[in-house]
Amino acid sequence: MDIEKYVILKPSVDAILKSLLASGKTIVAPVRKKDAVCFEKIDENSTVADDFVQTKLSLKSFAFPRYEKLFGFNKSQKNVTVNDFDFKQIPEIYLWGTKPCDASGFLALNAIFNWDFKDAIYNARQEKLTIITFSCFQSDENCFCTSVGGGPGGTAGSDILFTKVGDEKYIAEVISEKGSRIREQFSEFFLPTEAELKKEQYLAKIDQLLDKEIIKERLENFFESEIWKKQSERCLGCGACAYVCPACGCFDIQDEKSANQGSRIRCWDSCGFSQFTVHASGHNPRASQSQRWRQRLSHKFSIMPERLNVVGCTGCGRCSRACPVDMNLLEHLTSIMKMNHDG
Amino acid sequence: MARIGVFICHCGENIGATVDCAKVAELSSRLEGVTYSVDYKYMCSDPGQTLIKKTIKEQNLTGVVVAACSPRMHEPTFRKACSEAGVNPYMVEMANIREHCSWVHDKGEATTQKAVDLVHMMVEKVKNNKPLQSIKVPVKKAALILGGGIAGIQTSLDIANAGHKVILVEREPSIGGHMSQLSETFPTLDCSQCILTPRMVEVAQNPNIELISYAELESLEGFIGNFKAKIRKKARSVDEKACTGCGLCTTKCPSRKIPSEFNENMGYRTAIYVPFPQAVPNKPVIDRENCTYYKIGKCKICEIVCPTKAIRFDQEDEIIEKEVGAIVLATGFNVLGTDFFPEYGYGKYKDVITGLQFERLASASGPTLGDIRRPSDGKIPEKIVFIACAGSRDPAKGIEYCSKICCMYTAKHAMLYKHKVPNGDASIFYMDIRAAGKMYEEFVRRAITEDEVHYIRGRVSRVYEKNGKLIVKGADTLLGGMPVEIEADMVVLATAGVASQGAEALAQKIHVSYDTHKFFTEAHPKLRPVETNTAGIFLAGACHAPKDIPESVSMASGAASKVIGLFSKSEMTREPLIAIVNRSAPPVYSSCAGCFLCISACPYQAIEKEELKDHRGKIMKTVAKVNPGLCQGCGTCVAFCRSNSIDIQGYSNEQVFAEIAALLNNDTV
Amino acid sequence: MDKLQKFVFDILTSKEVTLVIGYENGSANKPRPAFIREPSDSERLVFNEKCVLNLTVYLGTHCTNNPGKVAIFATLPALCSILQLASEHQIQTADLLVIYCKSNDEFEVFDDINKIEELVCKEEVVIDSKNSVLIETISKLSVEERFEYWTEQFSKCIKCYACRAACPLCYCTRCTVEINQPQWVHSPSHALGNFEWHIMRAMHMAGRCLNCDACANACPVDIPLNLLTKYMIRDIKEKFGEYTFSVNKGNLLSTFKPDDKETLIR
Amino acid sequence: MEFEPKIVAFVCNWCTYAGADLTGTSRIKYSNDVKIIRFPCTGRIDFMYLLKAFAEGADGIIVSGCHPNDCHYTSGNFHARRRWMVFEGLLNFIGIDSRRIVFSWISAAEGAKWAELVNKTVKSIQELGPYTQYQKVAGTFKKEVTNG
Repeated sequence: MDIEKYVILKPSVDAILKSLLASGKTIVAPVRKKDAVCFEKIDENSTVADDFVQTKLSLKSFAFPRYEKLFGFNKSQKNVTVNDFDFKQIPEIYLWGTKPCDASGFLALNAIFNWDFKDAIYNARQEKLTIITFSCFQSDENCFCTSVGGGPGGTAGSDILFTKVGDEKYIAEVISEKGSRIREQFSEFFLPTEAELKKEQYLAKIDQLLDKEIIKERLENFFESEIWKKQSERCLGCGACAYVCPACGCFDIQDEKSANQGSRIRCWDSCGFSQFTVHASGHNPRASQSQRWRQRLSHKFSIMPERLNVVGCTGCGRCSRACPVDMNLLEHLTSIMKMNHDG
Repeated sequence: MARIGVFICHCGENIGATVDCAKVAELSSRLEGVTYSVDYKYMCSDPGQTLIKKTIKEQNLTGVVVAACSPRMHEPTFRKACSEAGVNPYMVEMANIREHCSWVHDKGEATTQKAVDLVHMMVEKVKNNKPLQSIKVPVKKAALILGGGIAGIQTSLDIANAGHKVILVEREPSIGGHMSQLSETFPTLDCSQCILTPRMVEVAQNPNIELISYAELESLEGFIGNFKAKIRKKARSVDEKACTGCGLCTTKCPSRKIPSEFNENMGYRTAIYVPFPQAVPNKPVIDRENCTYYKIGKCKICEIVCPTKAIRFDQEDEIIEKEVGAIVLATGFNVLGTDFFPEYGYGKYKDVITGLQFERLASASGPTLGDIRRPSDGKIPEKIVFIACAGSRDPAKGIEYCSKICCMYTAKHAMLYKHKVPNGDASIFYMDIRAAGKMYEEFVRRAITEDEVHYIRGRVSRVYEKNGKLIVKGADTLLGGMPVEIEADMVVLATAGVASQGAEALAQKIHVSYDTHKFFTEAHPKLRPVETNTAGIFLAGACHAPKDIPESVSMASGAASKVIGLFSKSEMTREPLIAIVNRSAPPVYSSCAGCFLCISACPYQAIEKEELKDHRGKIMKTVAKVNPGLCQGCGTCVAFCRSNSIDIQGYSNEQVFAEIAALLNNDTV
Repeated sequence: MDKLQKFVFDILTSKEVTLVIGYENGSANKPRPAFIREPSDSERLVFNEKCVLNLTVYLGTHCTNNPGKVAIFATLPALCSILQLASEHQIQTADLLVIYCKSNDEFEVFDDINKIEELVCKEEVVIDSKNSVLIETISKLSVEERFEYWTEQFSKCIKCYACRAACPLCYCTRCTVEINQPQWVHSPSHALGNFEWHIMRAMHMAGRCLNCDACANACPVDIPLNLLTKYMIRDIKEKFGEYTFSVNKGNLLSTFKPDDKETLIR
Repeated sequence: MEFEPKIVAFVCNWCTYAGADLTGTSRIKYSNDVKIIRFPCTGRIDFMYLLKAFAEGADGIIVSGCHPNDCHYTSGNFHARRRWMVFEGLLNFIGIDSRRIVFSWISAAEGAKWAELVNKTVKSIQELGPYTQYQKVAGTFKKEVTNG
C-alpha cells in the first residue's frame, strides 16, 4: 500500500500508548535503566525513553529470539512423546519506539528466513509484531544508516512512523496494513497532514559516506585482497557484533537432554566464531579470522544484495559500539570504498 | 541400541528380606535399553552365574547390570563370568543394593524404590560404557639395584637366584655398606663381617649379577618394565680386569696418612687403597685428591710395583647404559656426626665419638684391632658414657622421629665394652628403651643385669672437658630429675640415623617422592611399604627410614619378590581404567591445548609431552599423553583439564553425567 | 616522536623485531590494538592511561605466524599474563621483547622472562577500591539475594563469548562450551546456560586470573564479570596465603600443600 | 508429609564408598534420601558435576573421600580439597547456597560416621527446603522456551 501521511499531536500519541496498554496488549518500549536504555515489556507506570541514540541490543530477538525451543520430547519408560512447537504461545507484541534502523532490520531477517525455506516459526513471530517507529532526531559518530539506503526518518520495515516536529506535534506515516489498523482504531487522533510540513528538517543529520553499489562491486573483486588480513588483524573472533546486529540471522541448532526429556533449541550463532564452519571431519573452510571477517562483510554487502536484494546492514552502528577492539565497520567500509577497483 | 540384562540378587535374606526383588526386576524391565531382567536367590553362586551366562547368550546382551552386594566384593566375579559368556567385562556394572540399601534401610516401598533407582543409575551408566581391553606393557627382565649395603645385596641375590639379571650399582669402591663396619650385631653378638662377607662373595660370584662399584646413577628415563638407566662409572685409575688384587700397591704407596672413611676417620689409609681387606670387588682405587702423582705430577710408585701393570692414571669416568624393567633403591642411611651437637662439644673433643666410630673401635679389623682405646691418647677408658637419642626424637634439632636402632646398639656397645674392659664402668643415658623385637628386650636386660650397665633415664645437658676428663652433666628423671655428673674417659653418642647424602638429588632424578627428612616415601604406609609411587621403583632398607639389619633384609626380600612378581610375565597386564588424552584427525589432532599443568597434577608422573607430526614429520602440535604403563586411574588430571581433553575409561564424563541424570530423574520408573 | 615511538622505530629499523603489538588511537580517540611492522608506522603508536586492553591475548596467534621477534606493549597485568602463558607453555619467550609501559616516554624493556618475574613478584595483585566496594556490597547480601543479583546480571548475557575472546588465558582451541557430548555447559543463553558458563569460566580462572578486566571491558552488555574472578583472587589470597605469578610454580589447582586450609570439611 | 530431599553423594571408591559398605555390614540404619555415585578418587570429581546435580534437581550434595594423607592415590584428595575450597568461595559469592554441599572425609573404617553424616545432611537440607531457586533457573532448559 502507499504510505498515508497524517499529523498527530503529542498527547494523542501518548493516549494511543495508554489505551493499548489499557486494552492489555503487550507493549515493548525503550526504558531507561540505571546503566543504559533497553527495550522491555512496559506497563502503565513505565516511562518510555525517547532521548537516546541507540540501545545495546537490537529488536531482532522479538522475531528471532536468542534461543527458542523448536520442539521437545518426553520419555516415560520405553515410550517417547514429541511436543511440537506451539504456535499459540507466540505473543502479540507492539514494538513501541522502534528506531528506523531496527525496523529495516526486520526486512533483512525476513529475506533470510524466507530465502529458500520458509521459516514458519520466524514468520509467525514476525506476523505478531506491530512496529511503531519514531524517527531519529539524534545520532552519533557510529550511525551510518544513510550510507546503506536507510535514514533517520526511514519507513522501511515499520508499520507506523512518527516523526517529532516541534514540541507538540508529530508527522505520522501509516505504512502497512497493521499500521492502518491502528490508525482506524484511533482515527480521531490522526489529523490531515499539513502540506508545508516536511519531516526532513527535523531529523538527525547523518551524512552519506558510502555507496553500497560501489562497495558491492569492490567486494566481488576483493576476494583475494590483502585488506582482509589487515582489517581483521585485531579481531578477537567473538560474536558481539553479530549478536547486537539487527540484520544477522545466523543460528545454531542444539539438542539438550536430561534423563527423560529433551528439546531441540535454535540459538544465535556468529560467523565470527572459529568453530562456526568446522566440519565433522575437523576441516575448517574458514580457518583464519581474516576469512571469517571477509565472509561477514561479503555476506552483508555483496551476497545478500545479490541473492536477497537487501543489504545485510542497517547502519545502526551497534557492532562498532559493541566491539571490544574497535573493529569500526564504517571505517573499514570507507577504506574499502577508497581502494581502487581491483584491490 | 543397547541390550542390557538386569540381574537382581536376593543374597538369600540379606536383600530379599528388605527389598522386593521381584518388583525391582519387574520395574527394571521397563527401563529403556533393558531387554531382560530377573531376580534370583544367589547370583554369585554357580547356578546364579550360569543363569547370567545363559541369558547373555539367549538374549544376546550387550551389557549387564548385577544388582547385588558391593562391587568391591563381587565386581571381579561377575565381570569374569560375563566375559566367559562373551560380554566385554567392562560392559558389566553392579548396583549396590545390599550394603547401600537393604542393610541400611527398613523394609518398605521407599527401600525398594531406592534399589530401583540404583539399578536405573547403573543401566544408564552401562549404556555409556565402552568395551575395554586390558593394557599390556612389555617388561625387560633385568633389575637395577642402587646401593650395595646389606639391603641391596639381599635384593640382588634374591632376584638373581630367581633367574633374572641384576645390575648392582655401589657408590663406594666396595659393597658392604654400614654393616661391613659393624663389630658384632645384636641381639646375638655374632660378628657382622662373618655373616656379611660370605654374602658379598656370593654377589661377586653370581653369574646373574653384574656388580658396578665406584659408580652412580647418572640419569633415568622410561617407565615400569622399560627403564633406560645411564650409570657413571667413576675412574678407578686401575684396570679391574688386569688387577689381581694382590695389594702390593697399597703397601708401597707413600701417602699413608689419609683418614680412612671405613674406620670413620679413626685410622689411616693410603692414596691407592681398598676400603677394607674383605672388600668386593677386591680391587684398589686411587683417591685422586690425595695421590701424590695427581697432586704434583710425579710418584707413580704403584705403577712401578704393580706386577700386572694394572694402574691407569689416564682412566676417565665411563657412562654405561642399561635397560631394566625394575629398580630397587637401597641407598641406605648415614649417622649424624658429633659436630652436630654444640652441647657435646661440637665434635671438638676427640673422645666424644659416634656409635659408628665405637663399632670400629670394637671391631677386630678396626684401627685398635678391637681394643677399646681413646682416640685422644689411646688409653683404655675406665669410665664410659653412652648417650642415646643424640638428635633423635628431638624436634628442637629438627628430627622428630626415633632412629630405632640406637637403643639396641647402645646396649650392645655397653656390653662389648664390659666384655673387653671387665672392671670398667659403663653408663647409658636414655629417654625410653625401645627394644621391640625378637630377643631384643632380653638382650637389654642382659646388659643391665649380667653386664651391670648403669641405665640412667634422663637427658644429658652438657659434656665438657676438665683436666683430661669428660664431664657429663645430666639428670636422672627416675630420681625426680636429680642432677647426675659423671667424670668419663669417653663418651659415645648414639647419633640419629639420617638420609644418606645425595638422597634428595637421586629422588628428583628418578621422580620418587621423599619426606621432609629426605627419606624415600612408600606408595602406601601400610599396604604398599616396599613400593614407591613411581611404578616399577621399589624400596629396600634404611633409605626408607632407619632400620636394623633383620628389618632391612626382610624389606629387601619383600622388594625382591615384588620385582620377581613383575618379571614373572614378559608382559605386564593392567586394568584399562586409565586416563586418555583425546586424539583426532588433522588438522585438529587433539583438543589438548598443551598447557601441561596436568603434569604437575599427576601423582604418578604418568603424563608426558607428545609431539604430533604431520605425514611429512613436521611437528604440528605438542600435547599431553598419558603413559598407560604408569597411570593408576585416579582421574585427578581429568577433573583438572580445562578443555576436558582428558577422560578416564570406566568413569568417563559421559558415564557420570548419565548417572547423575538417572539418579535425580526417577519419575520414569 | 615521543620516546616510545622512537624506541619502536629503532628496533624495527634495526630489524631486532619484525612486529610490534601496541596501541593506536581508534574511533573517538579510544586506544585500540595496533600491529606495527614498518618503522614509519611507529608514529601511530600511543600509550596512555586509557590503554587497558591486554594485548597479550594476541601473543599466541600473532607470534606463531610471525617471522622473527615480536615486541609487545605491556601493562602490569600483561606482564603477569606473559608469565602465566609461559608457565602454561603457550608462548616462546625467546622471540619476545616486552615493553613495560608506564607512560609514552617512560618504559622498561625486558627480553628475559626471569627479569619480568622478579619485577612482578614485587607487585602484589590488588583489587581496585571501586570493585572492592562492589564485592563487599554483594557479599553483604543474603545468599538468595546474591543469587537474584547474578540471575539478573547473567540474564543480560547473549553468549557472544567476548569475555572469552578478550582473555589472554582463554586460549583453548576447543572450549568446554563447544563440547556437547556430554553437554558440560548449555550453550543457549538461557538462565541455566549462562550460570553454567560464567561459573565454569570463573573456575577455570582460579589462581590464573590476571586481574586485567579484559573480560568485563569486552562485555557488550556490561555484565560485571570481573567481580567473580576478583572475588576469587581475594578469596584465594585468604585461603592459600598468596596470589602470585611464576613461570615454574605450577597452577593453584594443579598443585597442593598437605597443610592447606580445609575449613569446609564437616 | 515431610519433605524428602534429593541428595547425591559423590564419593571415592577407596575410603568413603568402602566406609558406606561398612555401614551396611554393621547394619547401621540411615535415611534413604541419599544415593551414592562412585568415583575412583575425590580428585576425579569435576566441579561441574555439582552444578549438573543441582540442575537435575538435587536439593543437596555430599562430597566425601579419604582423609588427608590416606588417599589411595596419595594426593587426589589434596587436589580435590583445593578445588572445593576455591569452588565453595565462588558459589557463595554467586549465591549458590554452599550449605547444600557437604564436604567430608570418611575412611573405610568410619561406617558409623557415614550414617551420621547422611542423617545430619538430610536433616539440614530438610531445614533448607527444596532448592527451588536453582531449579527455577534449571527449569529454563526443561520447560518450554519462549522469547529470549
